[in-house]
Amino acid sequence: MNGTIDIGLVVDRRPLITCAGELEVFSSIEDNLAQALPQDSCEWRRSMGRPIRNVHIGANFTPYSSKALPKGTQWDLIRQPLFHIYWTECTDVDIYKSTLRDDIDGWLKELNAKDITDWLVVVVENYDGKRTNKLLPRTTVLDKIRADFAPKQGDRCISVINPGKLESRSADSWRGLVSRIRHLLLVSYAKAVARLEDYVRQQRERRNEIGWNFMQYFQLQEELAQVLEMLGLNDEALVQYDELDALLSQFVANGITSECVNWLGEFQKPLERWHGLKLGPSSLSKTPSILELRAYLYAKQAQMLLLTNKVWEMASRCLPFLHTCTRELAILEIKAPPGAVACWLFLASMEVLQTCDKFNHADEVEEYSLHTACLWEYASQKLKYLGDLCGLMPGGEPTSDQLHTVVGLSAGMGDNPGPANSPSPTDKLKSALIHQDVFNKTYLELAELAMGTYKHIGRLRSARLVGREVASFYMSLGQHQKSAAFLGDLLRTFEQDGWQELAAQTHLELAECYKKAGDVGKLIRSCASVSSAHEIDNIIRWTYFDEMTRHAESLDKSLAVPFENIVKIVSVNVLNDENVIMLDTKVHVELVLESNLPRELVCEKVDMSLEAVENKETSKSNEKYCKGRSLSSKDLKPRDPMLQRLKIQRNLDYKQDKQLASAGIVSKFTELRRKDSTQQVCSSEFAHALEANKLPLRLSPGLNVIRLSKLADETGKFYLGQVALHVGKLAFVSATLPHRLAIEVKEEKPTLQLNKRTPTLISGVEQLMNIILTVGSHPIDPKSTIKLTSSRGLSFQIGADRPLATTLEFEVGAKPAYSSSRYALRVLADMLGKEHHVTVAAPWAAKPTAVTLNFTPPLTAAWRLHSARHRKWVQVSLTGQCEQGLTVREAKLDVAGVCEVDGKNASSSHLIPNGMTFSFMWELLIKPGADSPTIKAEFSVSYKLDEDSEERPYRYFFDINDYQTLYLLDADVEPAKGSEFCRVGAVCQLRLAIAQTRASRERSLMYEVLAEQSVWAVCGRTAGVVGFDGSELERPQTVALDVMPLASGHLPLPLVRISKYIPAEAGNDKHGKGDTHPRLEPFSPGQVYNASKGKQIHVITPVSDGHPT
Amino acid sequence: MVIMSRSTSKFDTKKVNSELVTLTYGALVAQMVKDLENTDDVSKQLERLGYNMGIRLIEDFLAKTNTGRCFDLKDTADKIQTAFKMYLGVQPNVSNWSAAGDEFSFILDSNPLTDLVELPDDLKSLKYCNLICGAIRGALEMVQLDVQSWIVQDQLKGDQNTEIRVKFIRRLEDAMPAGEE
Amino acid sequence: MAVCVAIIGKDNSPKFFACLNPDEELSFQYKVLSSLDVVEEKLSAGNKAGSDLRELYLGMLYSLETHKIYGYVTNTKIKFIIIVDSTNMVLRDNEIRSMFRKIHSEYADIVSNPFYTPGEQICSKPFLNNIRNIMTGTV
Amino acid sequence: MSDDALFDFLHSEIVNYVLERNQSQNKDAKDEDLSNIEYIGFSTGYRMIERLTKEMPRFKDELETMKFICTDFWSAIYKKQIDNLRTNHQGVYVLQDNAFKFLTRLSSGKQYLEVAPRYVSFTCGIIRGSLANLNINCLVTAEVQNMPSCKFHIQVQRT
Repeated sequence: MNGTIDIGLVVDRRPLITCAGELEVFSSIEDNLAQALPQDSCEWRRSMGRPIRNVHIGANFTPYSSKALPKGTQWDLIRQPLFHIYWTECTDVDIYKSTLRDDIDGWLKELNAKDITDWLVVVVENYDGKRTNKLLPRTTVLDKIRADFAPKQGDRCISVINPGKLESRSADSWRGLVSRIRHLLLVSYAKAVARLEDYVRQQRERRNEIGWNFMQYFQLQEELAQVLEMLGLNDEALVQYDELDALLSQFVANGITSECVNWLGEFQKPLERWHGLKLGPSSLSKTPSILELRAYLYAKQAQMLLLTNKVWEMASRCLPFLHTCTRELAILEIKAPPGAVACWLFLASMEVLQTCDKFNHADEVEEYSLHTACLWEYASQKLKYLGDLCGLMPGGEPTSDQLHTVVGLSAGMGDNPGPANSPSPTDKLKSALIHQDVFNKTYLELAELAMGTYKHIGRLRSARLVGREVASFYMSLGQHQKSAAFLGDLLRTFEQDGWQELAAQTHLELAECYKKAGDVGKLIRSCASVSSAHEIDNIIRWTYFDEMTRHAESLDKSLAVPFENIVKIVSVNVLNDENVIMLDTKVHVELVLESNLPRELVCEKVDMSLEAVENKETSKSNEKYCKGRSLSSKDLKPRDPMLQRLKIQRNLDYKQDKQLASAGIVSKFTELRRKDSTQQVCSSEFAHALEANKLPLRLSPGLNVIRLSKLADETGKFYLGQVALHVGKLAFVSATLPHRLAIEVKEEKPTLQLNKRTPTLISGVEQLMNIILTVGSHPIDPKSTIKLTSSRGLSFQIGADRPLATTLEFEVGAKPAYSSSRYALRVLADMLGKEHHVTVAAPWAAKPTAVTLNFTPPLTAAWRLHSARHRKWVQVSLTGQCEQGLTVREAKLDVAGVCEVDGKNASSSHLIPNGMTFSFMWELLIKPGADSPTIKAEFSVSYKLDEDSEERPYRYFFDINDYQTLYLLDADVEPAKGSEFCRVGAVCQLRLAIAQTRASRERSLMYEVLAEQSVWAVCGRTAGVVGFDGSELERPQTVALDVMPLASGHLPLPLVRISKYIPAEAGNDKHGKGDTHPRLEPFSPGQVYNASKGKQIHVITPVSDGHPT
Repeated sequence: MVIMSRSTSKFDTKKVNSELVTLTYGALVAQMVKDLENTDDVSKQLERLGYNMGIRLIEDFLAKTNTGRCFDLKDTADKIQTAFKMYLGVQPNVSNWSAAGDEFSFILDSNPLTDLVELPDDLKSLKYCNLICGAIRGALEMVQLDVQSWIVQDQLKGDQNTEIRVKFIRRLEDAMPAGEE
Repeated sequence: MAVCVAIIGKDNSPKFFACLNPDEELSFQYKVLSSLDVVEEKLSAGNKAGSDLRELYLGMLYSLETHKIYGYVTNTKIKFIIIVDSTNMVLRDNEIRSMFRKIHSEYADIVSNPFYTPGEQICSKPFLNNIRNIMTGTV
Repeated sequence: MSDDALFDFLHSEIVNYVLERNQSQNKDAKDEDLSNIEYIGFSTGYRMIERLTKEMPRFKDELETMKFICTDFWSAIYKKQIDNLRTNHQGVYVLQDNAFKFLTRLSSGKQYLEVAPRYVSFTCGIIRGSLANLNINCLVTAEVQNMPSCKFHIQVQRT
C-alpha cells in the first residue's frame, strides 16, 4: 500500500498501526481502510501556536504483538507502532461477557503498562436477513465495552457496519470510523512528532560538544523533514533542510577550530567522485564527501521547491549554492584532481537548468530566466575552463597528459546516461571533453543561451560581456568577422554608458581582431582610437600610432575616420570682421583642435567644408544662427539639459485700466530636450572648403591652433560644416558643426547712372547730364566699353570738343573696386518729341537698358484773330516753360506776302518768367472786300535762357482762314413807344440790324437771341431767318423782337448770334442725297463783326405809382 | 489637493539652515567667478557684499542680544565672537592681540562657509570667505568703529585653521553716516 | 574591508572608481558595469512593486565565486557599488549598509562644493582618501 | 546658525548683486533679466536636495516628490509649508505659499508688486534645481498677485 506523493521518499514514514482481536474481521476491511485514510485531509493542531495545517495521513498496519510495543514516551516513537486498534464483530452480549471482555482487558493492560493511550476498539456489525425481523437488544456489546473500558472517553469505542455488505446503510458508519481513526491517529502522531522535535532541538544544543557528529544529527533532523514531507507539508520540510544547510555552512565557515568539530575532518579526504547533483530521487551514502552531502541537501531543497511549484527559486538558489561549495572545498582544503570541481559545477548547473526546462511553465519563464541566465553563463565559463585545461581550445591539440586528465575526469563523473533523445549533462560533458568540435559546439551553444537569456530579461550589459568571451573564442577559432561583431556591440555598450577605459580596452581587442582579419580600414580606425586613449599605457599607444601611420601609407583608396575621441574641436572662430564677405575676398577661420594622439601627426591637407544654405532655411535661421562668430567647447559638447541655465525674466501683467494685475517671472526658454550629440560623418563633401594656410600641418599632441582661409569665389550663404585632416589617403573627419556659424558671400555689380543736372530737360537747348559709373565689389576689365545709343532727335557727346552724335562708346578704363567716376554728357533734343530714349549697353549687363528722358520745349505759343468792322489783328501769346525766365526778342510775323502786317510791340525784347504769358500784336493790313486766301503765318522769335547762352530761334506756324468780314451785325434796345426809359419788367424792343458787306453765296442766315435768363426775358420769338438777295450791300435788314429786362442798371444787350442757314431743299447740290432738314453752319471768327458787343442799356426801376403802361 | 499645514520639518532645521547658507553662498561665489574674469575683483565684491550685510546684521544682532555699545576693542571682540556663534554656529578664539592692543585675530578651526569647498587651481588666490571680513567692517562701522579686516590664514589654502585679522583704525563721529567705502 | 568602490552617475558612466589593488581595477570595472543591469532591474521592480524597494540600499546585486557585489542608489539616481571578497565573512549586511551611508554623505559633500560641476569625474584628493578609509574600515 | 537672518540678508545681497550687474551691462530694465538669481537658486537647490534626501527612502513617484517639496523641504527652508498644492496630473503643479518669506518683508498690497519678481526668482531656481537632481526635468515660474502670497508653477518636461 503506498501513499500519494512519495516521489523520492527513501524511508516510508507512515505511522504504524497494530491490530488486535479478530484479525480476520480487520483483514476484510484493511484495504478499504488503508485507502480511505489518506484520502481526506484532516486538521493538524500543534503546540507552540504553530498554524493549524490540513494534512493527509496514511498508515501501515501490523498485527499486534506485546513484545513490539514501544514505550509511550520514546522520542523515536515515530518509527514505532503508535496506534492500536482492537477489532471484534461480536454482537452477543453473553459471548462478550464470557470471553471477549477478558481479551480486551488483557490487551489494554499491556498498553497501559507501556502507558500508551492511543487505542481504539472497533465493533464490526454484520447484518444479515435472519436478524432483521428481530427487535434490537436493549444493550449492545458496544455499550458494554464502553461501560467497561472507556466510561469517560466514549470516542475510544466505535461500531461500524461492515462495509462489505449493504453499502448504502453502512456508508455513514464507515465514514465515521475512518475519520475517527484518522483523528485519533493524528493526535498520537502529533505527540510523536513533538517528541522528535524536542529531541532534535536537544541534539542541536549539544552541537559544540565533543563527539557530536553532524551526520548523525543530519539524519535525525532529516527524519523530521521526511515526516513533514509525508504529511504533505513540503514547505516545512524545506525549512528543516534549510536549517541543516545553514548549520553546515556555519560550521565550515568557522573551520576546524577545536576538536569539537573533528567530524569536519571526515569531509577533508580527497575528492574521488564528482557526479553532480543527482536531482530527483536520491539517497545519501553513509560517508558522503562534502560535495555529495551538499548535492544531496540541494537536491532535497530543490525537490521541496518543485513540489511547491517554485522552479524559479530552485534556480535562484543554485549559483549561490555552487559558490558556497567551491568556497567550502577551499576552506576544507579538499584535494581534487584539476578540473574535477569544474566538472561537478558544470554538471550541477546543467542539471538545474535541465530541470528548469522540464518544469518550465510558460508563466514562470520570466521569473526563472532571471536566474537561469547567469547559470548558463556560469556553465559556459566552467566548460571553457575545462577546455583550457584539457587542451580543447581551438588551435590547440590535447597533450597526452591532457588526454589523461580527461579520462580521469570522465571516470569521476560516473555514469548518468539520459534518454537517447536528450543526453544527460554527464553525457554532454563527456563527449565535449573528448571531441574538440563537440566542445566548441557545446561552448558556443551555452554562451549563446546565456546571451539570449540575458537579453530576454533585459540585462544587456551582462549579455555583451558574455559576448566578449565569445568574441575571444571566435578569435581563436579564426572567425574574426564574428568576433568583431561581438566586440562592436560591446564597444557600443561601453560608449553608451560612457565607460572610456573599457571602451579603450575593447578598441585594443578590436584592433587585434582587424589585424588578424586583415581589414586595413577598420584596423587603422581602431589603431587611431587605441593610440588616442589616455587610459592605455603610452608605449602601447605609440606602437598603435605607428601601426596606424604605417597602414595609412599603404592605403590604396581613401578612408575616412571620424574624429570621435581622437581629435576634439575646441573652438572655431570666424576672423573676418563681418559675417558678410565680399566676393573675391578671403574668409579667415581660426580652428583650435585638441589632438589625443600620442605623437605628432603630419597632415598634407586640412580643410573645413562649407555647406551651402538652402534659401528657405536662411529666412528663418538668419536670426537664430548667423549671429554667432565663434563656437567654443561649451557649444560643441552636448550639455546636460538638467544643468541648463534658463533665461528668466520679470513679467508684469496689466489690467485694462493700466493697473498692475500680477507680477511674476517667466522663462523665455522653450525646449529642455537633450540635443543629440551623434552626428553622421562625411555627410558634407569638401567641394567648397577652407584650407589651412600652412601645410603640411604638424598636428602635435594637445592643443593646436590652425588658421584656415579661402577665397570667397562664389556668392551665397554657407555654414561651416566639417573639419578634415588628410594624411595620405587617410582622412580624419569631424562631425558636422552645429549650424551656428554661417558666412555670407556677396558681390556688388557695377552700376551706370544717367543723371540730370537740372530739374527739367529742355528740348532745343544743349544741356549737360552726368554719367556716373560705380565699380562694384570687383574691378571691371579696363578695356570693356559702354555704348550709348539715342532715339531720333536726340544727340549727345562726352567732352566739350567732339561733335554731338547719336551713338557713343567709351572705355571704362582702369577703375578700382567701389570707385565711382563721373562723365559729363552733352545732350541736345529737338523740340518735336517730348520723350527721348538713351539705350545703354554695358558688358556686365545681360541686355542693354533703355533710359527715358523727358524734354520740355522752352516756351509755347498760341494765336488769335481779332476784328473791328473790316480791320483785322493777329495776337500771338508766348508762355514761358523754363524756371529761369527766358528773354525773347525780334518777334516776327511772316504772312507770306498776302498782305502787310503792322507789328505793335514786336521790336522790343521781353523777359518771360516761367508760366507767364506775353502777347505780340500785328494788324493785317488787308483791303475790305478783297477775297481772303489762306494765310500761312509763321511766327518767329529768338530767345535765350540766360545771358551767356547764345540765342536760338523759336518758330510757330499757323494758318489764318476766312478772315474777311461778311456781315455786320448791330443791335439796340429801345423803350416801348411813349416811354423814354427802359424799365424793369416793361417790354422793350430789341432791334437787330444785319448788313451784308459783300456778295456771298449765302442767301439767308439765321439769327438767335441768346439772352441771359436772369437779365433778359425774350418775349415771343427768339430766332428767325433773314434772307439777302445781294442786291443792295451795306443796307441792313432789321428785325424787332420783344424783350423785357429783369434787372435794373446798365445791362449788356442780349447776345445775338447769326449762322449760315442752309434750307432743306438746297442741300442736295452738296451731298448726293437730299437733305430733309435745314442746317445751320457757323461763321468763322473773322466773318461776322458784331458791333453790339460791349453795348449797354440803362434800365431803371419800374415807376412806384402803378399807372398802367 | 490641499495639504494640511504641519509646519514641523523632519529635518534638523539648524543644520539645514547652516547648509542652506553655505550652499547659497557657494552658488553666489561661483556665479561671480563666472561673471568677473578677475579673481581679485571677486574677492573685492565678496568683501563689499559682506559689508552690506554687516551693516544690516548689526541691528539684528543688537536687537536679539539687546546689548549696548561696546566699551573697548576687547569687548567688541567678544561681541563679534558671540555673533560668530549666533550666525555661523562656530565659536572662534580671539587671540594674537597686538602689543598696542589695536589689532587681534579670530581663529576658526572650522568654518561652515568653507568646510565643503575645494578651490580649483585657477582660483587659488580667491579670498573665498572675504564676506566675513566685510561683514565685520560693516557691522563695526555702524557702531562708529572704523576697522580693517583681512584673512591671514585660510583652511582653503591648506592652513591649519582660518585666521581673520581685525585692525582698529579710528572711532567715527556719531554724526558721520555709514557710507560706502 | 571592501576591495572596490565605484560611484556611477545618472547617466551610468563611472564618476569615481577606487580599488585597494589598482591592478584589479579593470576587471572590477567589468563587474561593476554588469551590476548596473541588476540595479536597473531592482529599481524598475521597485517601481512596480511599490513600497518594497524604498530603501536606498539594494543589498547584494549578485555574487561570483570570488566576489560579492552590493548596490545602493541615491534618490538622485547616483549609484554606489561596493565589491567585497566572497571569502570575507566579517562584513555582514549591516556593515555594508553603513559603508554605503558613509560613502553617500561623502558624495553629498563633494556635490556641495560650489566648484564641482555635477556629473563630472570626481578627482578630489581628500575625497579619495575618505573613501579609502571607508573601504578599509578605518572610519 | 541660530536663525535665518543671515540667509535673508544673503538672499537680498544676491538680488542686489545681480541687478547691479545687469545695470552695469545695461540690460533693458523693462523685463528684468533674473536668470542669474534663478541659477544661483538652481545650483543651491540641486546641491541641497542631495543632502536632504540622504536619509530618506526612495520616492514612489512624481507626486510624492512634489508633496515632499511642499512639506518637509519647504519647511526646512522657509519654516512653513506650502499652503496649497494643485496638479492637473499631467505634469503641471501649482504651489501656493500664502505668506512667502521673501515677500513678507516687503509691505504687502500692490505697491511693491513690480519688484516682487526679484524676490521669487531664487526660490524658483531652488525648486527647479532640487527637482532636476531628482530627475524631474521641469520649468518653474512664479506669479504674485497680492503679496505676500505667491504661486509657483512647475511644468514637468516630458521628453
